[in-house]
Amino acid sequence: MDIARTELLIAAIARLLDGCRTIAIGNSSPIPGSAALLLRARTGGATRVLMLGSVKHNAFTDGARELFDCAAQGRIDAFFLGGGQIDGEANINLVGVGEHPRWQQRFPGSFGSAYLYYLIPRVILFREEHTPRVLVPKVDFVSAPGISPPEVYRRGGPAALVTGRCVFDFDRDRRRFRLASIHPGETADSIRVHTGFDYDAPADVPVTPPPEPRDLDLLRGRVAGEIAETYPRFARELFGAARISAAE
Amino acid sequence: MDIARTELLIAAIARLLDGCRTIAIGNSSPIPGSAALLLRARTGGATRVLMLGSVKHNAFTDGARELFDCAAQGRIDAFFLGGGQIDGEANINLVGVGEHPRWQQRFPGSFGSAYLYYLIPRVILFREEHTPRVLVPKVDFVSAPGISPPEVYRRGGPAALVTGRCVFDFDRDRRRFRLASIHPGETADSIRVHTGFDYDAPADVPVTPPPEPRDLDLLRGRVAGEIAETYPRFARELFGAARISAAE
Amino acid sequence: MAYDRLMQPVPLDDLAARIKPGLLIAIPPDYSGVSVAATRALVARGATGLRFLAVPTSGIQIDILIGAGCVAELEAAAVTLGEQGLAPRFTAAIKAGSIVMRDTTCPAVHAALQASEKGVPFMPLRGLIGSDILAHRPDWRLGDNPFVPVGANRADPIVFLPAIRPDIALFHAAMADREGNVWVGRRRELVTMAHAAKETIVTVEKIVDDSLLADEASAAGTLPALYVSAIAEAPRGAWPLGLAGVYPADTDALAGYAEAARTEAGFRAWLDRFLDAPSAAA
Amino acid sequence: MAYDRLMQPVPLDDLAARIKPGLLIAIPPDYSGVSVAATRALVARGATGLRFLAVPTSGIQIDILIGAGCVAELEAAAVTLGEQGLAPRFTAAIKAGSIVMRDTTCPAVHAALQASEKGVPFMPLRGLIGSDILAHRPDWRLGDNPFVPVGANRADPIVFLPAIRPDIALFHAAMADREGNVWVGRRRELVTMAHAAKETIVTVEKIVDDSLLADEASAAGTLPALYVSAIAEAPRGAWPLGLAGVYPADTDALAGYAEAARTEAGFRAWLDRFLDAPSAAA
Repeated sequence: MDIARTELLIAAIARLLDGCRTIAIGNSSPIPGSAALLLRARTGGATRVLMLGSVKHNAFTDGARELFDCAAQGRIDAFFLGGGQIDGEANINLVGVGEHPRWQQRFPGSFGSAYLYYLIPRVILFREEHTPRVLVPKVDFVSAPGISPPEVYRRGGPAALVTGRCVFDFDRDRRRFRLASIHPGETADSIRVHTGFDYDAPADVPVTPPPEPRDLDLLRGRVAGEIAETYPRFARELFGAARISAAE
Repeated sequence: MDIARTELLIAAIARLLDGCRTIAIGNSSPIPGSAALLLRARTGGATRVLMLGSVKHNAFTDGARELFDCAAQGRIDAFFLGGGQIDGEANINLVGVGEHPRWQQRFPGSFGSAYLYYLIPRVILFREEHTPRVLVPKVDFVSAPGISPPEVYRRGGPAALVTGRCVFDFDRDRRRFRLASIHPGETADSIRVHTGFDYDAPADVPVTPPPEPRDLDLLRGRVAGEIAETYPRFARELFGAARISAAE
Repeated sequence: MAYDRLMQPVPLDDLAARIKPGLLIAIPPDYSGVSVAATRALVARGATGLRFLAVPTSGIQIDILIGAGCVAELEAAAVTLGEQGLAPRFTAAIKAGSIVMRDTTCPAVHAALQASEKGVPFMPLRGLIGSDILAHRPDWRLGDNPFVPVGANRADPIVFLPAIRPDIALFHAAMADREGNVWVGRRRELVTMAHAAKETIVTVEKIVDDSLLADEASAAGTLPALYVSAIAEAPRGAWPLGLAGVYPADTDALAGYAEAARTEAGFRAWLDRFLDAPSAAA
Repeated sequence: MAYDRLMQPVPLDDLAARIKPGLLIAIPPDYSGVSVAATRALVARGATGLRFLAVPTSGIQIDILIGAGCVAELEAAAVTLGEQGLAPRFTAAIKAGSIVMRDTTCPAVHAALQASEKGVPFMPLRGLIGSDILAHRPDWRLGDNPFVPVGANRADPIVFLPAIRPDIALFHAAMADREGNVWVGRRRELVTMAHAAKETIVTVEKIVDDSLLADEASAAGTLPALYVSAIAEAPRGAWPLGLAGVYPADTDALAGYAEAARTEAGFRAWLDRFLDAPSAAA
């Protein structure tokens, strides 16, 4: 694990969550989870984090449907989705590459994306792998569309896409991504080369800023201990066992 | 309370429940409740009783909707309904006498009748008061209809009407009640006089049989103790405090 | 502390102050944790113009509120004092035409709240067709089941109930913890009410120090703080009704109410005693 | 005894014998009480032609069943071994075309089960429109919200999902009592599964003597015996998965499975060890 890079991603995502009161985190999402816990630490607990797989940070008591019902009730401000493929209109594919039903490559499946993407105001797409294989011109299967026609009930959708190379904002009116910042070591050209879809980019692309020192302290302290409850291996690799037990 | 009469009613109702595996009992129903518990005692516990208001005989753990969901799932064989008015087509009125919305006489309301009457196979109407005021030609408000046209989804409906004077069966094809038995002290004529709707009657009407001695033993023993949990006053008046504490 | 935030209990009157004219307030049945304490605070504040949804029935709570002139509208499957008979102030108000009453049936209330819980505009429900309840509900629609098999020689009519989204769910519970999680046990209609409502405000017997979410056993019967806007402590706050597993109903006090409230004057005298000191009303 | 009847536990193999070809079996996700014990018994019996509904996802359980040739059809929102990566036998079966796979999305599974729980033919659900999931589900219907206000200048399309009624709900729980009541805690998807299914069969860590319905606290997390057809005792019956509040997942054993099942031969060798003695498979 590239520690500095992972911490950069966490800080970049936390910035995108700014102002959210309630953030839900799906399964297998240690980096978004760390970002949400960082925001919570920074707001002195005012931000609520609902993290599947956690015991301490999971208030749900009505079974597996509660996350979905809760989103439909408008109680969740932000969520994360990934994608085996993601295209330039923010469509995501969690099912397979090739053709239905005998895919060339089969992914696990759509989970709740075909619902939550419509209902949670700020959905952040997160996929570390930034290659033309993942970021494609057109997904082979739309698990959930980035954009819906006006007659379709939709309160939410894509706000941004964070990869191992950069941050894109999504412009819902233009139905396109726009390069927002590139991580240290990348260039505007290197992003263009590794991205399979077309997107907007400003003339001068800022560099994704590193975590503030205060955030880094919170991350390596309180958040390290908190995320370790749900993602012990991730926390151990990123923060080291000593930090985690000190934080706990 | 007329003890012999109440025990007769309990036995008559228990007879109508014969063969039921699962019987639900609504609120404020000590006589139907006693009848269901009698059947349960008689079947050595093979009959399941779900009695609202009871702690010991109420297995529901999913809140107030579970009775209704459970009925819709087809898990309940028998239930009881009453009526401020009941007419000859087994329509029941639990809302009011006179005209909506400022009734001459307002009853509590329809409860779940507009649902359960359609879904539970064997619904037994029970109303002790047997007068032309209650048993009317046509109810002023249909809380729930006795009969539905064929296009309406309906798995259940009225099986019988038990009053303080007699037992009627209900013939769903003929859409009419038929006098099944009269309680001791009544005659075919006295029933006709006190009934506001028309009904069929055989030439010779049997008398409602008294409880079997074995049933009376169960009723005054085990059932007395069981019903006292939910209806202490009823049980005390009917069975006496000594019997109840002996049974408990 | 693993929890997101602490929730400071508020005084009962502050809690009642959140219940404003025109709001739709969902209240539970008599056996499920009725906040008589908040009812008293509402009456003491002189609340008026409130709209209530009984989930799915109500008793002494709505009768007091109606008698005290707090209620403009009511939707309920039934209003009754149970073993104590008819609800006298409700009955009087119907005759006087002083409240708007919408009759419904228990499962329709549950289903309409579940629609809001799931964020869908409606729920289909069996039964209902041919009932005069439906005839008096222009807000309900008779629809068709779209899943009738091809070739079936008739339609399958079914009622579509619009979602009900209460502004406030109001109830009384045995306990809350310091984060605002509320123990409801198996009274899960309270959970549905809270999920469906915009806000949930609760009175509790007591605040406990240990988190109700800390172990699987207590978590199973807990409404998470996520849904809860305000909590007030109100020991014996369901009295004269009971609270499951905590105290039984005070049947003498309920009988006393039923007797007193048979007349307007009797009700007023009862109410004065009730406002003066709740237990004196017995 | 206040309870209706005692429920005698059955041997695990008798329980598995109830699961017959063609039946639709609902199974929970990896975190919610998976009966790996019953899975093993099914494989040992050589079960074939089974249809599964994952509620709403599945992992090692369905991967074993697919690898062992027990599965004809599967409906799931996802199949994954989580941190251990893709489910290898599932992935291989998709490529081989040896199972019928119906992709869905989590809330659609919950809603379709709730439809059966409520005895309605369908449930409306938001989202879904524009997803290729919908495009591949001829059993789902695009309908219209009948409650669009008069004068609104467009329709409000919404998906209608047909009710799913499993023949059997199958899961593993921490305990049952002697009447057949089963403790599920806050894993309420198990309650919905049981309500929706015709029959529920359960393996449990242990049978306890005290009734789970005897007090409010334990009753809150209990599925009543009313819904339960058969129970078998199977200590550590979720292993190598975990059971909330009882034991954690055995990540080494799960990693061992993920590694072994990457090839058909590796899976067969793992399966032989698993059938021989479950813990030897680790």
